[in-house]
Amino acid sequence: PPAASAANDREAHAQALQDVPAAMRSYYDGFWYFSAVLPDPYESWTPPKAPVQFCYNDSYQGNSWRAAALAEYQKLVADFAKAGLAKPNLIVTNSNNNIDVQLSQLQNQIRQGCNVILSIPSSPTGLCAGVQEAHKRGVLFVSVESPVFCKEAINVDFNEYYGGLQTGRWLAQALGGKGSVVMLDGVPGLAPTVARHEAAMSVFAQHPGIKVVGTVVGMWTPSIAKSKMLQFLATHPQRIDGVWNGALMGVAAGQALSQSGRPAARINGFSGSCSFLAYWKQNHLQSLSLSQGGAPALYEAFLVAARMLQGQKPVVNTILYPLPEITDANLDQWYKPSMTVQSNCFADPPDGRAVADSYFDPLFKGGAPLKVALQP
Amino acid sequence: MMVALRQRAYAVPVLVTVALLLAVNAALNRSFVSPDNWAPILAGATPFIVTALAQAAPILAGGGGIDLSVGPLAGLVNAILVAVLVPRGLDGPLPMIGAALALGALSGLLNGAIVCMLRVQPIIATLGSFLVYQGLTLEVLPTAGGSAPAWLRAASGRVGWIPGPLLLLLVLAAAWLALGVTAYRRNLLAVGGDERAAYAAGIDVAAVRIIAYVIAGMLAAVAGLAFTAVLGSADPSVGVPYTLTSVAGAALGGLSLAGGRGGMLGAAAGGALLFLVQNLLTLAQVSIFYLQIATGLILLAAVAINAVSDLRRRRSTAAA
Amino acid sequence: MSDLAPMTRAPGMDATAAAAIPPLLEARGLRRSFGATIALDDVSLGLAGGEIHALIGENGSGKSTLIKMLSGIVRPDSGEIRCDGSPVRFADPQAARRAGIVTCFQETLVLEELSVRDNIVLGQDGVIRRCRGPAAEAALARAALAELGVAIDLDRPLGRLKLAQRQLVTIARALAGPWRLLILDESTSALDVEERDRLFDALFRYRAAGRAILFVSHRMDEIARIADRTTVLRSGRSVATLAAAQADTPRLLALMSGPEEARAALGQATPSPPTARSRGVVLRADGIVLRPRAAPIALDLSAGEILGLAGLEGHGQERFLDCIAGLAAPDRGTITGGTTRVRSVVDAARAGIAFLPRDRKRDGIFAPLSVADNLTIARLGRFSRAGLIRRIRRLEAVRTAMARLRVRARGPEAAIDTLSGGNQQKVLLGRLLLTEPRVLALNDPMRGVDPGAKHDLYDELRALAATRIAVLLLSTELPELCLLCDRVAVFRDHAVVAVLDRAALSEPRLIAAMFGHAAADDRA
Amino acid sequence: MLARHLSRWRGEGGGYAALVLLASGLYLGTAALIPGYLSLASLRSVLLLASLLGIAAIGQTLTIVLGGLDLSIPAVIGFAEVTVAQLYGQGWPFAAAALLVLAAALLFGAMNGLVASGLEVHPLIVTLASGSILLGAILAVTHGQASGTVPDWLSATVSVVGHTGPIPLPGAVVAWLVAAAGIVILEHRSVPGRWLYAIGANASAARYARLPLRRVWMLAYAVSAGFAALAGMLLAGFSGAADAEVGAPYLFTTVAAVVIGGTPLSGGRGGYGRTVLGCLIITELTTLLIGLGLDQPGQEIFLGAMIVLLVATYGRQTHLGLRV
Ligand SMILES: Nc1ncnc2c1ncn2[C@@H]1O[C@H](COP(=O)(O)OP(=O)(O)OP(=O)(O)O)[C@@H](O)[C@H]1O
Ligand SMILES: Nc1ncnc2c1ncn2[C@@H]1O[C@H](COP(=O)(O)OP(=O)(O)OP(=O)(O)O)[C@@H](O)[C@H]1O
Ligand SMILES: [Mg+2]
Ligand SMILES: [Mg+2]
Repeated sequence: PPAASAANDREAHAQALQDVPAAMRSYYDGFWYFSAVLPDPYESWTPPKAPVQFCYNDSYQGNSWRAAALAEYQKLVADFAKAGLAKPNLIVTNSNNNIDVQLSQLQNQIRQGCNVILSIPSSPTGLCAGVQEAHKRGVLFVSVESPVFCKEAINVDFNEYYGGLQTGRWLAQALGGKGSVVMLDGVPGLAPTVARHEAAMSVFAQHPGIKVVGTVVGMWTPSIAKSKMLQFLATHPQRIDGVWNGALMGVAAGQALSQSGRPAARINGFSGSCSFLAYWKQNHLQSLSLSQGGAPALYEAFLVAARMLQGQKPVVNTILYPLPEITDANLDQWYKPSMTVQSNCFADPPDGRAVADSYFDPLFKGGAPLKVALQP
Repeated sequence: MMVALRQRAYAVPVLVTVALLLAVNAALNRSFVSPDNWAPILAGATPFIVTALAQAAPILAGGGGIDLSVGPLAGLVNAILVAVLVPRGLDGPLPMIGAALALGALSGLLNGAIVCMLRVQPIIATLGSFLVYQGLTLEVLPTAGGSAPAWLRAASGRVGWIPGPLLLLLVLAAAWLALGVTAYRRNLLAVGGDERAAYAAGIDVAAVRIIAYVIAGMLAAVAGLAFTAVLGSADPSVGVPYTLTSVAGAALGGLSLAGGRGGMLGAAAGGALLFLVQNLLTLAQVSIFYLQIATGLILLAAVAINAVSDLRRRRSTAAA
Repeated sequence: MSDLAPMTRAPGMDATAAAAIPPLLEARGLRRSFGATIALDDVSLGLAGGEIHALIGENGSGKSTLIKMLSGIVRPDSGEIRCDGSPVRFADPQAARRAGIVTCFQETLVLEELSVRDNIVLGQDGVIRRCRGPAAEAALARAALAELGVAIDLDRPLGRLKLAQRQLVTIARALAGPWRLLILDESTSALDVEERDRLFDALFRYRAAGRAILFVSHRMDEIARIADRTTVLRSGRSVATLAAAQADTPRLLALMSGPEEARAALGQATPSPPTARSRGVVLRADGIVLRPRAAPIALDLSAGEILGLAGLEGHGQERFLDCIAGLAAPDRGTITGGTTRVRSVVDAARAGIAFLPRDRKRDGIFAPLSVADNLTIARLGRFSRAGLIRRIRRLEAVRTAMARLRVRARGPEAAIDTLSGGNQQKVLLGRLLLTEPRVLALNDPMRGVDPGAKHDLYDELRALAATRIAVLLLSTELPELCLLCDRVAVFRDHAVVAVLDRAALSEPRLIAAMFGHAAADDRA
Repeated sequence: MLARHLSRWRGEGGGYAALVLLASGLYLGTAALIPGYLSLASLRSVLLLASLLGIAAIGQTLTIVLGGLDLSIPAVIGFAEVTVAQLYGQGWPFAAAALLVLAAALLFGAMNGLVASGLEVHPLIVTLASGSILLGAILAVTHGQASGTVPDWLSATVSVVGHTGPIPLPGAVVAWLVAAAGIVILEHRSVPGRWLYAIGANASAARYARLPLRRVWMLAYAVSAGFAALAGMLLAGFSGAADAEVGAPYLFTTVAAVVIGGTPLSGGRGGYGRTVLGCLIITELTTLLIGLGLDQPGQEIFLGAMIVLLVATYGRQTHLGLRV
């Protein structure tokens, strides 16, 4: 079901989408399952003078994805500082997934004089009080790969729903439109889990031959995914033809199947983790993965913020882009021999970007071009 | 008067620590003390304080008393308010506060009955409700969303000239003081101190304990209301982390986890302490990689101070 | 004060009138088992207003279980309890209390964190409803304590009180509400003679006022002194109820344990043969000052000697014993065991001093563990190789110890808490002996032990002394001190005011010394 | 003789017999409900998952018998998993990495025991704090970028299809059963084992009996951390990835396994034999709920209700009246 707040804003959503160039609207497909696209809240915002204070309001720092994102941010700010555009210090907070703490940290950052806050909120709604305050005080708030429902924020993301469609379509096609599929979900209650799942389900619903035999909640954690998958297989003797993987759990699913003595099934990747690529390569699988590394995610969000600092205005509050696809054909461009099944990295796009910088041009109006050429 | 002071002696270390942290916070960031910021700061501290208060009641009641369901219950209340009541137009203060408190009381009654009537160990009984509430929350609210009514959101700011969260804390303090006039608080400490002695003296141990769980449930529900006010929406993952912080807060507040010693003042201070530590570490821009270490160390230091002062107190008792 | 009014209907009723109406409380055919243990088999008992009714029996004969039944704590499996002639079922202690039955249980059940006042008024209120304000509560508590002739600071937390004071507080708690029947389960065991006499005075007053008292004690002298009637329990059965005239001690002992063992128990009346004191000093306390301005204490203990420590509660004898055991440090002075200077528990262990704490349940036994574990826990190294216990060896040692100490238990594997108090005490003594001590420091070891078991323990102590073990025996029972000790040091105001040796030892002299009379001439 | 053995099978936390009955009943009941569950593959899956939980729960049992609790187990698991994978990935010999991890864990655990017994602070709070410090330290060292590899034989040890010599069970399961037997024997027959029970039963009496309280506390928590580290290393082989949070699911499940086994939190009673059955019961129960096709909320609701119901049927505390 659509998120409650998105439903309220459905009309506004449809209205705002009119401002998105028609050719790019497919990347916004089904996004209202997740959140609403709204007009640019920073329409009348005057960018602060350089040097700008950049801040990072993070919700967790315990994995390599987040670490890569932070490192990318630090590098970009350093580049900006060298050009005299930013203060050299990046103010960083981490709330350990406690949304109340993150909110108070956000409010603190506003008080500390941050001009641009990039944030990965642990809840799409929990920061809204702070986001409103930021907006009121002329602070630019940009969410990174976790859009918030608040009208006052700029969201930069790939479309989770669109990612679910991409992977779901591949799996349906790889199975020839028939067979039994297990859904392997991330953390329940989080919007990306729901959006990805719903999108993939909507694809499978179009294939009468595909039977979804169950959902396993793997929490985006390999050890949990493998345990749950083993328990699932222990109680489901029927043949499993495909596993739809909602990110990070593909290897766990494959190992669980083979260790339970089951024939191999088709499994998609979602995030382009090195681990999955190595597994893919070693076992000569046929698969498809998206690439969703932390560094590119932060780069795209920073790029949007940088454009806005130059006075460019986004056409809507939510900037979405498609994720690059890793396929059997281009796997070798992504895979590196150093990757192993135990690797904990993400395969970054060869040029460090999810999409070409020019992808965003149609989504912005006015303003000046960037003063420095950004390099991821 | 002296007795009243002595009864609160257990809370002195934590109160001193809180005062110290307030001073450091204020020194690091002037705006911390500006009246404009009282409401948001208090709003941030409220969930910590209220959940620690909730945890305090079953801990004081002894017999291994603990309520692991405090966090998930607060989350469930948040979900039910926003995803069930608001869409049905029941978004006035009366239905929302009433429903939250009723839910909390019901949960406490259940937990209490399982502990006292079925005689299941509290940690396992409330682990059961922990899981059940977590599941129910997802059932009610599959993903974050919704919005709280305007009056509730406004309450996290100012009510008249007084910060809403402060008003809430004052109401809770008044309620606890009122309980002190009745026999309940003494009964609670007696049951927690030695359940056999309390039972033999004719105290209805089960009733006292069940009420402690009801208090915990209702305070957890109040925390749920507070989340809703601060977040302005509902989020199924918001409550769970507060179970551990509530236990930590109560322990920091000088409550004996064996029961029978301590009180709500300490628990509130313990909760505030946890908030201030996080706030301080953020303000001080402690590298995020060291944040968790610092939190753990401060926690250890605080309990150590408590323990040492407590050992000293007990030594002097023994010598007398 | 009005709260202390009796609930009796006809105060001052005489005995013949009492016989005509149903007894205040009556138990008929009570039975109760705990798992395999039958605690009560068939117990009947009648309690009338205006009488002090004694209940005696060996350890484990079911006295406390019966009392818990009358107080609403344990439910009978069968049988019935009648109150004023009509059957009652007390759901909980509160219900018994409402019927006018108040109880001091064998264990001193107090709340250490609460004040004396709170401890005394405990249980009078509802779960939430509070009957009186703080001032009225204080008045009530003060009045209840005054009944016992004591004044304790009402704001003091109980944790700061000595065992005897705690015991008095629990009695005051029982007296504080309206009541008709007062049950005292070994409540005198922690009191000294003075406190006990004041309690007895109060009991006599209550008897005169027509209230009933059920009194449990293992001290036959107390029974003889105050009981109007005595009921004897044996193995969970009530075997007889005797009026004071018929209840001479030999007869009671015979009823308690069967004639055979009673004779043995009476045998204790022969005092220990005097020990030669020339066999070498094993423990020397020199210039010990227990608190500022108290006179220094000098005592020597010879191998094979039994030295008694006596005194009114709180006069320093207990602290002295703690100092010997290395648990406390004196203000000044030295304690030397053999050649070791004792400053800590570790020193005491090295000096071969073994200590038996007073509170068996709190500081002695390991409750669900077996007799074997309880006996050997402090010396497991003796029965183990490479950290692994050699079971056969240990079992042999346990069997030997159990036989020697005459421990009555289902076997070495029986859980210690299924044993009677006296037998638990024997196990604890056995634990100390396994450490092969040179000095035994015993804090009131016979507390709550029945006469038969006491007799066993007396024999054991004498046998130990004969093997050159020196014994320091702190006791509140004067006959025991007279019976066992070679010498008794009497404490008053944290100093030794008299050391009575065998020849000078008698109860009147002990009492005189304890109260500070005759101090001068008896000082050693 | 027989009677004595039978009487050991009863007991306060519910009889062993009830537990065995429940564990096997759950297995057969699930098999009746779900065709195919009776296969060797399914049994091995359940045993493997139970063994991971079981190894993590060894320390939880010992510390609970001692009258404490160890909430740092998840952190130690995460620490061991990340460290061993990282070091091995950097080219250390596996044995060296494992020994280092084990030594660090033992030291960490001993510190827990020392602080908790020295300050007389409830171990719940001590281990909560120390766990947070340990997890923080991993973050500080790896900057969130932990990665590494494990040797193939380690993965085989925790692979459902793994064999241990001729035994058709993965090494982790065999190791668990051996460790369980060892622990049960040591609980009853070793000197520190009996001290553990005595101190848990009555700390005050233990002090008077001059038992080495502090050493036993340190030992119990060191052993706890040691086995948590072992579980962490096995999890490194199991999941492949290095993830400091990998221990998170073992926070409450280890406590639940102990209590479902009938070991009361008050200390001095119960033992690891019960926990073994508790682990089997929990694993079977969660498998059953997955097998029934319940969604995640449904699984949580049922699991919570079942835990309470189970403990309420056989693991009830005695009536207060019988403890006065
Ligand atoms: N809660 C209980 N569980 C198991 N056995 C019990 C329980 N209470 C009492 N018993 C057993 O019942 C018997 C009677 O015990 P009780 O305490 O009534 O004896 P007693 O006459 O008061 O002994 P003492 O003189 O030592 O106080 C004993 O064997 C005792 O071990
Ligand atoms: N007040 C009491 N004093 C002593 N023992 C009690 C008391 N109340 C109950 N018990 C004992 O505790 C055990 C369980 O009692 P209780 O009736 O409360 O349990 P229950 O399982 O709820 O019973 P039921 O299933 O019949 O409702 C019984 O052995 C009973 O004798
Ligand atoms: Mg019942
Ligand atoms: Mg008794």
